[in-house]
Amino acid sequence: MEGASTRGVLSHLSLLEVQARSRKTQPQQRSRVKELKAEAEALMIQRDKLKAEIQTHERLQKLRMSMDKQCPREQEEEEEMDEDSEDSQLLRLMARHTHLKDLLHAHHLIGGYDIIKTHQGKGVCVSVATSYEGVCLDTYNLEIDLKPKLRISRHNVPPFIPLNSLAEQSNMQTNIRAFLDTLSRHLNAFAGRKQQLKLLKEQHKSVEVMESNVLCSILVLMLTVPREKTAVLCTLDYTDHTRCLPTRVHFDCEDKELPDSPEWKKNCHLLMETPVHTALLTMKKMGNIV
Amino acid sequence: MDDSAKRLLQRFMRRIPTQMLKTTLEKWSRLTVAQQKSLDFTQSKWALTEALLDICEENKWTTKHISELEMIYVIDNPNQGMWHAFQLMDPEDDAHSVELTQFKEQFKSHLSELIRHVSVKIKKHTDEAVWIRIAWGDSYSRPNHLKPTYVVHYLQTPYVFVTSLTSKQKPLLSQALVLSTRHHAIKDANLSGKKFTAIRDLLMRQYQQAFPTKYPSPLKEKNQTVSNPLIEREQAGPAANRLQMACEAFGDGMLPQLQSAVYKLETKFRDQTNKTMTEREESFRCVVKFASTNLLESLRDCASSGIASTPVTPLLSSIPLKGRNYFVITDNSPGPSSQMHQKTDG
Amino acid sequence: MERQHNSVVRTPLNSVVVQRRSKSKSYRQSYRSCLGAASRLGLTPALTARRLNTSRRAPKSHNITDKVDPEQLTLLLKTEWKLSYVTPLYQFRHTQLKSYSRQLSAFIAAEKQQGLAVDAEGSQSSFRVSFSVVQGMTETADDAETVLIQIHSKPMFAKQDDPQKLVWSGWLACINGNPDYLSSLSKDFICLPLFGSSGPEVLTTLVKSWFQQMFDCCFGPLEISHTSLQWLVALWTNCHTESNIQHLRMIWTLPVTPPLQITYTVDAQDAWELWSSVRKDPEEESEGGEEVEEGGSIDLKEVMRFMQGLKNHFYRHFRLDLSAGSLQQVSTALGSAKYSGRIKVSSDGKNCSQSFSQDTFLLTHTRKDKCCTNIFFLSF
Amino acid sequence: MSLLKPFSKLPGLNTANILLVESEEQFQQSLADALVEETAVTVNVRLAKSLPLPMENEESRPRIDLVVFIINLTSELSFQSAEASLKYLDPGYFLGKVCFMVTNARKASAPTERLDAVRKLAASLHCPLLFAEDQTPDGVANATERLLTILKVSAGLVPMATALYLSNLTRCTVPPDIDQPSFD
Repeated sequence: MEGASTRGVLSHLSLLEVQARSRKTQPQQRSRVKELKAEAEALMIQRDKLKAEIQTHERLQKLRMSMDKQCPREQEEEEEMDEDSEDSQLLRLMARHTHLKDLLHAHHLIGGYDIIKTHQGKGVCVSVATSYEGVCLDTYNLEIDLKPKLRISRHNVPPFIPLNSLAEQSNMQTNIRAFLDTLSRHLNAFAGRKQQLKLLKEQHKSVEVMESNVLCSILVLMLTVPREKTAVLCTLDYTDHTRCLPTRVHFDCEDKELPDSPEWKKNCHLLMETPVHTALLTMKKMGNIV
Repeated sequence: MDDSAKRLLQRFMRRIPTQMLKTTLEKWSRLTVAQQKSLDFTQSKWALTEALLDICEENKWTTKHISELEMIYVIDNPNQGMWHAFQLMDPEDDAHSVELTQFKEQFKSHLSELIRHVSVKIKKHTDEAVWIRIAWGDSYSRPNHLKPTYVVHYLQTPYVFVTSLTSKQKPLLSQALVLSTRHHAIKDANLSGKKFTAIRDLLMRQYQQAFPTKYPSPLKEKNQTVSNPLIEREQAGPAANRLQMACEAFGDGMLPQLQSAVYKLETKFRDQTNKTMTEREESFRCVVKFASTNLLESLRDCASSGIASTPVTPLLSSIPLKGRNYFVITDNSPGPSSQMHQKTDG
Repeated sequence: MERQHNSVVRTPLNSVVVQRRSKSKSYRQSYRSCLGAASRLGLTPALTARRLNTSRRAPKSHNITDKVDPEQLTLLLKTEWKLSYVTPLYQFRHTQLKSYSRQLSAFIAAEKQQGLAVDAEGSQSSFRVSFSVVQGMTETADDAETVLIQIHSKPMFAKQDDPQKLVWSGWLACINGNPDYLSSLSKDFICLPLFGSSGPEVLTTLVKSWFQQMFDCCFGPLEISHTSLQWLVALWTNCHTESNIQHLRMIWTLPVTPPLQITYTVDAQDAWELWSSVRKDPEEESEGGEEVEEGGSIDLKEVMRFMQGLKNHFYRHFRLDLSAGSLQQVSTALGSAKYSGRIKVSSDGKNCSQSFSQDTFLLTHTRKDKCCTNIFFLSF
Repeated sequence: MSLLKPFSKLPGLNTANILLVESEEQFQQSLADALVEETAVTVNVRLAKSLPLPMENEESRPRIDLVVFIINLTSELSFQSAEASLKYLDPGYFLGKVCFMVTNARKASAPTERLDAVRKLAASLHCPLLFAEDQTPDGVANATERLLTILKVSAGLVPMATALYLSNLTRCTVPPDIDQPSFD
């Protein structure tokens, strides 16, 4: 008690008094313990809850794993059902739910394209199928490296489809789906135009194809008016390469008034709105061309 | 009929095999039925030439008409001479809307601005190819029809195929092409060969490529020969795998008949068993040429039979992938872990 | 093997037919065994008396121009020769060359007139054949002197006074012949086992059939084996310091469909540096107790190491194993050799020379300044 | 490394199983087609490019009675591949259940050294060395005949004969002078 010798007896006494007073508050402390105990209990309950949640999650995970692995063999899974069937059924449902959600997400990401992993997961191969009027046409493939960044390593898209500039424009790195969608539109439109040209050549022997190109973006046809036997040069411009229909239709004829006639104006609309081979069929039926 | 027309016809007759003469003349469609009948194709070439010369004389046909005939023959038989591929670069916005008549006019006018004496003939083939025949002269001499340059271009594509072009004519043609196709530049595509169809198909991707799919590949089905149940191939799996990889690298089915590929290697000699050479500063210079009647099919067979290891080295798969058959290979950096790097020659 | 030959010699003279047949057969056997071909029978070890060397003397300075007329030598250079082997010639005399010239001319003329052989080149014109001896194209005393045959003719549309042109040439040689074998032959036989020809095939066939009729001998194609070609690759490269080989070119064929041909051309200096890096240490060599000669000897192992080095470099780039294919042709500025048995020795100087032999095939090359010749021994 | 063992499985009734190993996979097919024509016994043929054999076939693979290494003498790779495959065989096989078959030995492009190397290899392993002609039907028939003879013995189908006994009679020997240079 160093303090006592230096500060004096009185101060020491008062110190003792304070100490004695404080000893009286102990019953209050006891209630504090109770409080803490309750808290601990609450925490324990929470822990058990979480534990149960983890367990559920783990089981869910396990179920998901097996689900991912043997997707097509669902019956087998049902056989290994646990005893507490209600619980496991719920779990199963939950697992299935997450599984479907993931699938949906993946499907959404790739936009419904046929896609598979290559090179042990270092790349993917995307197939873009084309069709026209319900007829399946060529399928195009892209092999894409995933790392360090997306890069088209190999493909069989014809060189007149500007693949690289499409990839750049649609921001392939961040939005592969937008890129694939644009590409698919280009390819489908090209396949459609090509198919139209093929059908036109097959179905309309009397129509002469004066000009076309590999992209099928320009079509010049020689049509003949039945009675007068005048020749009409019909130019179809497909400036929008993502569409199968022309953006401009133009007629050239010796008879300068013919393109302005109501009949041919109607033909012009027809060609703008329907595929060329069907439009020509209609025109033939109407007696506008041979 | 002037002398040059005569010589052109004589040269044409020397080049064309007799059995092709009849169909070519028919396609030319300048001879009347009577004239056509008067020609006896069993005669000697010399006699046929004389007869044709007479007909030409009669009709006062000039080099213009004869070069037409030559062009028909060349279009039908393009696999002659040495073809080189060029690639158009940086298209302008309207490059996609260039159409034939516009291209024809532009090309002719651009070329004749660059050189006074030049004769250009442009013809579109049935497969959408635009064929251009250029007879070059210079500022003092008339176009020489005996040594024409042939150029093939598919509108809207970046590729141009050229045969018999001298280095003097190259800049002229390049400029005319760049301007008339609405591009900014043109470069050598490092692909050349005797077979025009091969280099065209390779660049235009007009051959069957194989891609990995999740469906049973037609490759496997094709190779499932009905075999005796007593015979079993132990390594059928790896063999199928090799075939798949070979097809993915070089293509499936019939492949473009590319006949050669050349690699100029200037890389360090690295061999663990040879310290002296590995430590040598300079690179080991060598030239490797692969040649075959169908190079891609040969290489595919190499890979599928295991002579070449799979996966196929990028050096070889670059031939179809990049559409090139000339490569200069140098080491990326002098460091020990430097990667092989492909560099185009200038 | 000697016993075999002796038995042939001892065959009674009255059974000529038998003697002939057995002679040519045993000769072939002996020759085949010289080529190491008899060992291909695999299970008959008794026949494999002779084998290829695994080590050779290094190129030795040798002045062949001292022995051989340079003018005659130039006739042998820069031409691609198609090689054949020949069985010993019966009753061939170096003194009768003039008469042989006349006889062969007459023979060719007669054959041509029969219309058996079709040759656009001067079927009307007469052929002038000349036999000559190339003095000094031998290595040992037992070797018979080399015989050069030239056929001159006038082109079909040539004028009367135009000079006759050389249309065909060929030679028969024996250099460094095996003395055991040579001495086992009867005196009536002259051994000139290597035949080189250059010119229209029709004339080659005629010359061969004349020899067959006159000297009762046989001809057969002589291919250059894979190993011999590899030897040449090394020997030529080894020569680079003395005479620039400009490049080392090897052509491989791979057995795929369609066949793939690979031409591998290596810069001369780089090839030489690789070669010297695979040569074994001279000291190491002497430790092994081998003869220490100036220049040392070249070991087959070194050749194989060199080839392996070249193949490894190739594999590192193309991942394609050249071992799966076969070496078809090798060439440098000094000459070329093909698997099909065609060889050519080119040179940049006047003093280059070459000689050929039965077991040893000597390709020689002379340096302009020193006028010395390197002789490469290469056995088939 | 999985060794192929000669006695790890039970033999089949009147059955002989042969394994043809050839890196080029050319000749083995025609040989196999000819081998299975045999009517006296059932011959199962397994084809391989090289050894070791894949593990997944372990179950279905019958007991192999004879291993044949086919070596094309014109190809260096063919020899190297066969040499590398040898170490995947159980030593028990070398008691008469391995043989070497060489093709293209008559071609001039085949270097003699390679044949010597094959002979040394066969001799050192006490195996027979057969020569075959792969281009002609006759050659294939001949080779088949010879293989069948050995196969029947090694499969234990010939009374009074064992593989070891036969291989003692047929094994390749090397001439004593094989390494002697001829001259120089």
